[in-house]
Amino acid sequence: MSDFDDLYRDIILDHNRRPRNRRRLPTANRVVTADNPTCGDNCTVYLRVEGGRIAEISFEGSSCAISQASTSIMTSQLKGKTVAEAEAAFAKFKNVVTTGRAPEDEPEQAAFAGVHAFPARIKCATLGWHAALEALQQPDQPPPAS
Amino acid sequence: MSDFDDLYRDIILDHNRRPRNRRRLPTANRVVTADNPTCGDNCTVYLRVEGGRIAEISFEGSSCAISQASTSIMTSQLKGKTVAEAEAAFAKFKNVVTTGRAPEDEPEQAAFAGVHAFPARIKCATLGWHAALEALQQPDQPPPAS
Amino acid sequence: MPADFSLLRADFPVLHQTLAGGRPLVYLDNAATTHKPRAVIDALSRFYERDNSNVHRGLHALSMRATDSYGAARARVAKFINAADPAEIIFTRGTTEGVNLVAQSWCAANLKPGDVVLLTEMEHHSNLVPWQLAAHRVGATLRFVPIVGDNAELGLDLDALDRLLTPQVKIFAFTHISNTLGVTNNVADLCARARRVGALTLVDAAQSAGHEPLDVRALGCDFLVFSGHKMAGPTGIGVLYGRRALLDTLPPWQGGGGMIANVDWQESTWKPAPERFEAGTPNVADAIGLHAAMDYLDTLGRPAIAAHDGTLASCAAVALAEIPGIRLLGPRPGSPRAGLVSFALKDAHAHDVVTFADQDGIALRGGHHCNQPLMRKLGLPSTVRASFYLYNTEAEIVTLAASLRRIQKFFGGA
Amino acid sequence: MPADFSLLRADFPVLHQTLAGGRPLVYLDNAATTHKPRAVIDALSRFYERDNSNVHRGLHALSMRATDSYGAARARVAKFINAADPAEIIFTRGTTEGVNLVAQSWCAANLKPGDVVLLTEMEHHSNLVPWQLAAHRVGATLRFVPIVGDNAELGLDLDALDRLLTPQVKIFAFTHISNTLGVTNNVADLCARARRVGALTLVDAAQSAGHEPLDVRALGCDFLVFSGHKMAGPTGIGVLYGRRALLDTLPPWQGGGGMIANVDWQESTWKPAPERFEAGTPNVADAIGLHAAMDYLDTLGRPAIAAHDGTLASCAAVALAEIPGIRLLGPRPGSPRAGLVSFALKDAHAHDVVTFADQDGIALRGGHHCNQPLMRKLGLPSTVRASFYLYNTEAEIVTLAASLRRIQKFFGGA
Ligand SMILES: Cc1ncc(COP(=O)(O)O)c(C=O)c1O
Ligand SMILES: Cc1ncc(COP(=O)(O)O)c(C=O)c1O
Repeated sequence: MSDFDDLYRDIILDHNRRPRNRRRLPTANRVVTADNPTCGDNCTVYLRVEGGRIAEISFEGSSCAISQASTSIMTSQLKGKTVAEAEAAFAKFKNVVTTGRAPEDEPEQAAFAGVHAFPARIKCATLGWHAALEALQQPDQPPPAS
Repeated sequence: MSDFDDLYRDIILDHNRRPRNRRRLPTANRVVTADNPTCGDNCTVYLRVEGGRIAEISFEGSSCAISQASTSIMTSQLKGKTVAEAEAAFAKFKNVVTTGRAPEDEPEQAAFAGVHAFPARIKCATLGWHAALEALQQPDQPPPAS
Repeated sequence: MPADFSLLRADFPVLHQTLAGGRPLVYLDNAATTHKPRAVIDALSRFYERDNSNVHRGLHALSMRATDSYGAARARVAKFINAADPAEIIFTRGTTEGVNLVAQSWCAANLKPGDVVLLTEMEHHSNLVPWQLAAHRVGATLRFVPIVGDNAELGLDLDALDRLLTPQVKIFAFTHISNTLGVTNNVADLCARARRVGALTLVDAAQSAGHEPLDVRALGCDFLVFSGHKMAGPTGIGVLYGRRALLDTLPPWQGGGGMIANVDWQESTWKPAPERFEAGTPNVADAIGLHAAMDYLDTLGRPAIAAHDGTLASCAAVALAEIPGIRLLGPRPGSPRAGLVSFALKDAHAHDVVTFADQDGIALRGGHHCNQPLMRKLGLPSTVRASFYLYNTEAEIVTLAASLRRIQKFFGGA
Repeated sequence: MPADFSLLRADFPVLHQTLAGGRPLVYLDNAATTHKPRAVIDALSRFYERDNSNVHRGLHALSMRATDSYGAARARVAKFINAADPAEIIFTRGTTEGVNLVAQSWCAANLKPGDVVLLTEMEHHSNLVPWQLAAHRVGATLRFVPIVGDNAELGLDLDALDRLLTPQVKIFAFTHISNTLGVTNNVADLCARARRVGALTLVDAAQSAGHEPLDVRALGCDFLVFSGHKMAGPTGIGVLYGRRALLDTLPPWQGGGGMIANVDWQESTWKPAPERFEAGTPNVADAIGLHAAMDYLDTLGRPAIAAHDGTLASCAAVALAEIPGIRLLGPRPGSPRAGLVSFALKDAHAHDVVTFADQDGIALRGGHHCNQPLMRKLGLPSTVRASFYLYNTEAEIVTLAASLRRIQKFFGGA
């Protein structure tokens, strides 16, 4: 089960069981829901962008361990970042999950290196990232209705 | 080429080269065109029915040797027949082309026994017959426009 | 005498492989597609090696052989489902195309604004989306027979069905066996109820055609559709059965070679069914492969296959019910069920379960099973499905149950 | 180096048979369907024996393999016709289904009463009847680019084309190679003319895809369709190419599993192309078989195949022109022609010719070749067609010519 153990590292299992920033964000000025039509999973990302920076970020949605964990880790990584920095972080992450090459300076991203052996799961690992990046492109919105 | 010689008996080649009753019938009171959509062939049969009998019969159309010959022979066989007699003759002919069993009393029909070895050609052999039998079921019509 | 099913595995080459890690393949994804016996694979090769030719329009030796074989496959399907006439059998790519054909051709000719198309809440997207497209086009309405019962025993609400069956209902399309729940509907009864209000019926037999005997005349349905690949046949071939009198009233759906009587520049006329609905060169080889599949199934006997698959599914339901944190859908463990089990684990998402089981060599399916609105109603994002066919064994259920226990521990633990 | 084509016959099992009467098979019905090399037949068996599974939705080993193979087949098609993106490749049952898909989906979204669909007089029923159905539905008009020239050298009237290309023309659909005449149209030129008035183009490449190189970007077409079975591939699979930007604007045609983004009871949303246009379980095995066929053709090299087929057809035209009472259609004997010869004998109807030739082991096609209105215009009830592919030889043409002479004598004699 080496591939498998590689896929589900402790750090992923931990973020799956106790996802960080998993909540609705009433003060968000950007909200995007990304769907994975292949499986029906979805992920809603809430952002509050202030002065070109991600002031606050959270997520909701139902999805698998890979997706939950990657979105959880993403929220902790993107907080405080500019748009350009977020895009760079995503580019790095995409590289990890498609090539399997783990960056030494990013242990949390490196945990996802095993995904590349499971091509059908790459979409799971990037679902939340896609939602966040799309939200960053949008104009400010009124806060989400409760 | 025994099957083949059996298919194209002299009598068939003769009727193909010199079809009998191949003309328009201006006095017809029944006209039916039968098509073979598979190949684009067609056959128009003209009948003048008087007192329940086929007083006159002719045909036109473009089709293969089997079809030309069987229609030619049909016209000579059906002339003077009642509807019931024509139906009986067709039943006999259909039996010849589907079973290959040649009736001794009908040398002209017997010539078509070879058709049964070429199932795709059975439609050719019966095209004119179908038109004639359909025409017999119809009410009288005005003579065909010239 | 029904065959000893465990001996049949020798007929299926795909089963005799070991996967990465040296584990034997435990294939439990039969509701998605089944494997093919040697007899079917060989029928395809044989056609291409001996008789390959186009059909219908040919008069040479190979073309006549191909035409005869294609016609024989059609006649075999008619016999397989007891249709009155081979002309009632239209070859399609699969279940989905069959539903689309009826939804587009029949609805265009018969559906008016205000008319109702009745479906059920347990339909596969393939028996739902085509009706959405067709109904929207003419301004007709879709209604749904609800599912009732607690989560462990879901079924159609027959009282609601009778209330929904108003004279506005022009057609009632429903599945024989739900691919998500494993529930079997009483087709003959549902057809009889529809007939009382003059509604036509279409039966989605995708999950039943390869498992149990079907008799369209006894069922009393107007249309019935299924897929070859879910019944030991090749991909790319399926069947639409339609009552002869009905088919002859339908306009064509696709135009092209083979379906025309006469073509002029601006207008054309059509051949009768089945040709009218088979435009272009048909999938000759796979129709012949399907013929071989039907022969294979009927040599075993469909009643024996149904008993085998149902028994395995019931065993699986009983074994799985013991696993902590599992939620089983469909008939209660212990009651009869079609050949599949659908379930959710409390701590593991369906995708993670399938990936884990795959590492144990077990092929499962996880997701919405093309049944998104139903999943939403059940409050489940997705389920895991184990589905059985004639080559599965009780030993494989033991392997499955052990794997699921480890999964539950892996994701639930700590 | 192009292979020695006579050695290739060993790759095609079907050619190595003797027919009733002990005659070897001389297969000259390649425009109807071609034979399949061992590599294609084996690719089908191998898929069913190793990787068989449903695609798209699966996460287990077999399903991932099947999904990868199906995706690789799509990418291979893109490369085969130099499409910019595999998403521009939609798998269909064949040419006919591809035309119907565009005619129904594109026309429903874009055609208004008074708009014109432009075709040519040399279209196969499969590139004519779908447009009749679609145009009638919206009240659009069909117009036809006429064929001019004497019977021995027929071609499109390009002056008439330019007159017909008014701004009302919304789409121009035409064949690359006529299956009845053997005429090759200059696709790039026709597309450029259409583009000048803003009309889209659909190219029917049924007769060219297996014979010569195709480059959709160099040709400048918007849609292009072809059939696997006419290019050494299996039956039941074909291709619709569509420009990406265009495909993404089209509504779906068939609904069902695999093509949806989100399904609700009353409404659904769609995935982008290609999935949007591939509802239901696709014909996975035959897409993989088509992949093997493309590899086979490109190992030989399509320029070499085109030269081989064209040379054989030219030789046949020259040889047949000598036969008393023959009337040859298409390019003059001696001019370049695509790989087929169509002709009529004065005293023998096409069906009788085909039946006679069949007794000599020669497979020909006789009839209207799905081109009824053209045959009417030419004043011919039917023609006989000999069509060539990579495994045909000059010796077979000698056999053909001898047989035709005997036929002419048999029916013309006395
Ligand atoms: C020019 C042309 N277009 C279309 C078709 C239809 O192809 P298919 O029957 O494979 O759909 C054919 C062949 O029959 C053809 O020759
Ligand atoms: C109940 C049911 N209906 C329809 C379908 C669609 O069948 P296909 O994808 O073969 O067209 C399936 C399987 O996917 C099914 O399980």
